[in-house]
Amino acid sequence: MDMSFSPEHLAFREEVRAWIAQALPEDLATIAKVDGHFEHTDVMRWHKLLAAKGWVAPQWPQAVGGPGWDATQRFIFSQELELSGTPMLSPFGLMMVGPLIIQFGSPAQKARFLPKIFAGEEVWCQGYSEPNAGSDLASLQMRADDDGQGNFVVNGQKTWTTYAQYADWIFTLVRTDTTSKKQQGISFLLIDMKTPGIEVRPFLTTGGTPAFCETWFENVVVPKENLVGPLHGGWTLAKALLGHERTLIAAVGQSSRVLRRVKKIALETTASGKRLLDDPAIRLRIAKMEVKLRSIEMANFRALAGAQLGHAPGPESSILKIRGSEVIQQMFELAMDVMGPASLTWFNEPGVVPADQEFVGSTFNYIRASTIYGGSNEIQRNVIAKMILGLPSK
Amino acid sequence: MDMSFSPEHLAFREEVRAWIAQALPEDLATIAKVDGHFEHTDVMRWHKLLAAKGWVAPQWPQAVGGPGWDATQRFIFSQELELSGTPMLSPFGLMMVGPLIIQFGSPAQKARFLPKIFAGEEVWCQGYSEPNAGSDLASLQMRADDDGQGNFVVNGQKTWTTYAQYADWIFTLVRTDTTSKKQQGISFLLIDMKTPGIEVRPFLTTGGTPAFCETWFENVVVPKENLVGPLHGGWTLAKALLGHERTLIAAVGQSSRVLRRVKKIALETTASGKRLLDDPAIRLRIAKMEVKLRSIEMANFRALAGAQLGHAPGPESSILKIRGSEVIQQMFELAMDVMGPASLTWFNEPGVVPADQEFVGSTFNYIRASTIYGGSNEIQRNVIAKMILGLPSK
Amino acid sequence: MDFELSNDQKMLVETAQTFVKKESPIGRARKLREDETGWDRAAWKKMGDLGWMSLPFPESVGGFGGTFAEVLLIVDQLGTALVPEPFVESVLLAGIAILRTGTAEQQERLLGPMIAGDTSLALAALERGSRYDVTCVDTRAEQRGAGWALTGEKYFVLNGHAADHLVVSARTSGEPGERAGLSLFAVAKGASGVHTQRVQTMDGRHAAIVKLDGATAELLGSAGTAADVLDEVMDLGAAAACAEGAGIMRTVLWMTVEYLRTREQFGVKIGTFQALQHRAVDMFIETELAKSTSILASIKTTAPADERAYEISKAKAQLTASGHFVVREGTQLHGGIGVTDEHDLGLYFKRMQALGALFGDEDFHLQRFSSMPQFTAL
Amino acid sequence: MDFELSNDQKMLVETAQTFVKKESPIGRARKLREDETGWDRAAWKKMGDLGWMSLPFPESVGGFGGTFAEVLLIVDQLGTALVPEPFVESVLLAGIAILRTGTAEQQERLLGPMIAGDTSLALAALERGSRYDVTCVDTRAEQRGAGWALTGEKYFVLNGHAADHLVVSARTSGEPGERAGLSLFAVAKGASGVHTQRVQTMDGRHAAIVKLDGATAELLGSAGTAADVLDEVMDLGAAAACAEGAGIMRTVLWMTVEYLRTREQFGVKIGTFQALQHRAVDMFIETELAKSTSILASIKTTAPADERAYEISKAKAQLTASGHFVVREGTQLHGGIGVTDEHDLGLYFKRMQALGALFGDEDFHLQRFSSMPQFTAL
Repeated sequence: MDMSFSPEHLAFREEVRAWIAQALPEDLATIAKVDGHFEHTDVMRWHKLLAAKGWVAPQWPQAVGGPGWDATQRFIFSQELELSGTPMLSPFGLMMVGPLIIQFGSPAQKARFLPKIFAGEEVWCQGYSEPNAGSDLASLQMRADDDGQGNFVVNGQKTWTTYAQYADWIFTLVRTDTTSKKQQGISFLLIDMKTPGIEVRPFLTTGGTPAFCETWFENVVVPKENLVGPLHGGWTLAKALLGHERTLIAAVGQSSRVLRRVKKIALETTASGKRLLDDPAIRLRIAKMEVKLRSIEMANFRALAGAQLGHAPGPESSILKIRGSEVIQQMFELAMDVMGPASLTWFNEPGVVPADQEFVGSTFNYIRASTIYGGSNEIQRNVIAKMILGLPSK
Repeated sequence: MDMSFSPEHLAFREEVRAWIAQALPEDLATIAKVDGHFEHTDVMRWHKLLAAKGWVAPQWPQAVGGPGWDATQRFIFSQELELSGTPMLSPFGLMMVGPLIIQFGSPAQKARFLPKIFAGEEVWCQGYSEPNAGSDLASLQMRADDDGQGNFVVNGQKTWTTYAQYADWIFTLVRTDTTSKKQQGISFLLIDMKTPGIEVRPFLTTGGTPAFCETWFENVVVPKENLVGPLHGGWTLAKALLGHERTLIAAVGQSSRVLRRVKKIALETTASGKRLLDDPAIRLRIAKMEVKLRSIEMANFRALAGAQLGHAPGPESSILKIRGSEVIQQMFELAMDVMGPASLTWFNEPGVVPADQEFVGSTFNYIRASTIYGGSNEIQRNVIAKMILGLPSK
Repeated sequence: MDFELSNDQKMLVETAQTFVKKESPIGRARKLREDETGWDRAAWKKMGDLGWMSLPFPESVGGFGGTFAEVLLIVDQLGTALVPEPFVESVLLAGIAILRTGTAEQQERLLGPMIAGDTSLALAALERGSRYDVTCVDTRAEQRGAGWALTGEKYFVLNGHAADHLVVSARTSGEPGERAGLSLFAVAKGASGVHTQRVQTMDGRHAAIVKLDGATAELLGSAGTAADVLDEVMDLGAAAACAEGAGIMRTVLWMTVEYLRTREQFGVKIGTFQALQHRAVDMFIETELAKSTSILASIKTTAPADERAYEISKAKAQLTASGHFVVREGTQLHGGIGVTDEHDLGLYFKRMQALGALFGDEDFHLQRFSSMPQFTAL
Repeated sequence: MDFELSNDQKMLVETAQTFVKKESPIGRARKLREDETGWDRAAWKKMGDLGWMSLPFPESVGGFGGTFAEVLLIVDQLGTALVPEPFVESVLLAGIAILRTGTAEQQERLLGPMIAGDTSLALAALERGSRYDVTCVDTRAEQRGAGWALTGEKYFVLNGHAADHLVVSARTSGEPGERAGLSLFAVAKGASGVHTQRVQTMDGRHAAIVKLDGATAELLGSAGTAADVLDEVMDLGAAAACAEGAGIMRTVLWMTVEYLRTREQFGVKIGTFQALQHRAVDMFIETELAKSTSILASIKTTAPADERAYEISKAKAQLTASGHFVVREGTQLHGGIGVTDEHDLGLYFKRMQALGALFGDEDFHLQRFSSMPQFTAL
């Protein structure tokens, strides 16, 4: 058992760090330093810089542009990005539809879509959830009917289509067979967002940022060549996606940043003339969060080391999403408490609170979604109860 | 709104306190002082003293020996008993079968049983649970068959028959009709423990004390006159029992005693030469428990004030069992932590730890049962979800 | 022991319920988030007409002569729809501070119009770095002719952007942290030397950072003795947070229960899922416990100072823990919809967060009461 | 990064699993609760024959030359059946203390027979009122001829009732709380001036209160410099608690899952109830997290002292919180049967409680690492 990185991996980490430090444009670095909010254009600038370096799609095979890293390198890279606070790239192309096209797409689809995802020339969003199909995704109702002329005609509504307002393409789960059982009549369809009949309405999260959209489809004509995988076989693709890069979802890097920020605030903030970090109650709460974070980090290391050896993800990796999302929420709760009354600042002029505290409140609100999206923690617990603990269903 | 007791109630409290101080025998007072363990004989000595004073059955009507107190007086009395650490009386006669006989019993049953319960001349235990009927009480299988000669013949097994080894009588739920639906074939039957065919085997709790028994019945002949309420109508009696004196089950008095004990230990214990109570982490944990206790106490006050005015117990009273039992557990967890390594003492000679810390470990273990017995907290939550929140069943 | 409301109190509650339902359903709070003031003078006037601001004040200044308990009954109801008018700020914070310290003339002049709903008030007690400690005051007061001049900065003054008068704490002597030397002053809106920066708060309301640069002020009461009054009004603020929080929790609880009763997934109402049922029950339990301690806080507002502090600290600690639990669980049980700005749940979530952070957070109150002699009086 | 076991380590684990299964299923721990010693010399000898006690010691004293990691792999397995022999006490506490301080002759004489399973050892480091602070030592050592005489009292000395030799901390100079002046001594069983009172502990084991009244002792190493060694062995004890706790949690988790799978109420397996399922999942999560930090603790046993302390404190804090959660939830999910002495669950529950209270509880470790410079090195 050994927790240290090999010399090669340490050298790689240095290389990544050095590159980020020089490649990140100054205006983005300024935002990163205070954990500020990045606009879509910022994200795409950073995407393109990473693409130019060849580092934008670490999990892709080398044949389609991946850097050929091992699991540890991917982990190191991801952690360095998180720790440095660079813009989080949109996962929909790189992490979601990209890998699915690689696994299930036709050669033509690969040639058509992958280079543009890689280069950041086409932005993707996800069309899974519907107003009445959230946790119960298999209940989705958006229809794609064969028009007999080589097209599907799509009608319905998707919701939680994150950043659809910026997207060129959307990947969707649609019902192509309304007669068979829930999961069985679903297909995986790519839709050009410029197609007539699509309407996007962004709405605000409680964090005050326009992250989510509702998207309506009315007689949207989609060529059949945009079907990925077999007709009525979309559920298999949806499930395959869940298996991708489980070890990266614990948000350990992001939580580490918040913990560091919390300590910084507690060092800078005074109460009755004393540093807040010297307040035993605050210090113990921070310590307790550091313990929790360390335990997830270790669980993450174990999963990673297993992946490095080619093992399938063990049970330890299934807990990462649940606890990782809970811990990042608790980190922000703590950050709010440490800020005290000033934590209530809400999109004010600079100077009301120190710059690095400005966006804590917004993220504190938005981060409540972390235990809901990507399969709510309740669904995750159902799955673990059944699949790992072997508990019976009724 | 007013939290103060009336002058009459204050005077009553003084009377109770003064009486307890002089009536409690010295050897019992010594045990009470250190929250020690009372033997069955101790409990019955105290029962008889209270009976002689006329205070043993506060919740009984005056016609059968009750003192005629109002709800506040009953509360004050109960709290004073708990705070003074006097032996907790066996509830099975006074609080459980007694009120049921008063409500449902025949005149002959009342005359036969109530005076002996009151006087402490007959000790009772409860025969409800069976090995396969715990939370699911309606699944009970112990049979009482009509022998055609004026008797039931009882066969089966009861478990968790607390202190059955000391009991003269047991009140049981038995199946008198095996053909009808679960709840409907159950009757409420009183059985003399001296009847041939009854075998009692006490077993230890994790606290190291013999509180529970298994009790077997083999062809036990019980005269039909011992049936209380209608034949096959026992479920109604069982439910009626649950409604009795809900406001007294929050264990506020007991928790208050433990909190006081915890503070005392923290004042007496030193770590690195300093009083443990001056350790901020310990102090905050104690403070947090005091907050929790105060909130239950207030909820209890509200329920009590409502009862005083003749209101049916409101929703606030339904939470008392759940949180009261959780808080008493947490109090003992805290007591253990405050004692530190010394908390591990287990039935040693005097002097290993201070006398008032001697039994903390035993009770800490036994008290895990508080969230299980009397209807587990899971069952309680099911009931609240349905009855108060109106959440749907499948 | 009696927790029943009197008939008068019941009527007051009913009036408040009607007001909330007819005049100020939650949509109004939502809409006023976009407003520069964040609240509405017409509604304020109506509250004045209803006599609510008069409740705790003596008849001598046009008050009703009631108790804080009545005020808090109103506050609880206002919490159910997040009514944004500066009721607590004007009545319990600045108002009581003026009542305790001001001359008869000052009381009449400053409180009268507020009671009528024509003006509003604000208390400027805290500064950067004082967190919840009212003695941590750096702002200095110097006598200037018959009046006083204040210099310093007051931080996150609730309703400070709109108030017609600020009640400002400043030092006439002593150093930050000392109780002696604290004084209260009335500062009129737009007085010379006052620079008010409006700041938006998470709960959709507004506050101010008030820079005082030799600002013209009038002394309230006698110099140097304001610490006890500051303690009292902070305790009243905490008790009000308990009351408002109780209203919020009740609302969020039943909103969530309703969602569980109606939302379908997997072909059934999600309220049939036992894991969600049990969590809803825990929300119910916390709501009831916080309600119970909110009653405690209400009763103890008039207790002697040490008992008041001891008990209100416990209540506020409970409110903060329970309140956060309820709104956070409520959000989770709502799923995605609960983290959209469109859903009302988020408004309650944010206001609850504010109530937790105001008038002392959980740690502050746990530390406060556990440092008092009562804590170890066994 | 590599968390795989080597082949040798895997074999070790398998041997330990076989031992537990064949020689020491949980029933043995249950039975030995009634025994005066609380453990069995034949089993101890067998453990010696298996070479387990030799693992961390150098070949010069008859050791195997392995690392603490191997010892902890064994401890984890022993936890699954609560094997009661004084393995940690003899090897990691007293054994390493002797290894670090003793002369070659002392090492050979004191460690050799222990490694063979012929004798056992105990560390007497704590006193009444020292809680978890190894510097809080009142016991005094005075030179008496060629040897030393110790006077004082050692409290809750694990295996102190049975050990052939005690390793005792005492002051050769300085005052309680100071690091300088702490020395370690070997005291033979039954040496003059030693009065041993056996005390029973909750987990069915035994310890001793050792009164030293001018007790005959031999100095280990040089006088006054034992503080660092005491820190190290306490950290090793904490790491062992993490390992044993991981074994316990795993056992309780699957015992509970099995109960949920088989116990019927209301006509169905209770494992079908979603609320119970989710709680079992949280037990699983805590078990995995504690296992992860137990690996961390194991790896850090050989790190530089400050890093070792920082990381082991985190692991022990996690162990204590997770461990209590798992055994308490396990009890609740078992219902009534879980609070009977007849059920094995209670044995695990009690041992877990002991592991939480030994070698520093959660608060101790949180305070320790959060007071270290690393905590604020941002």
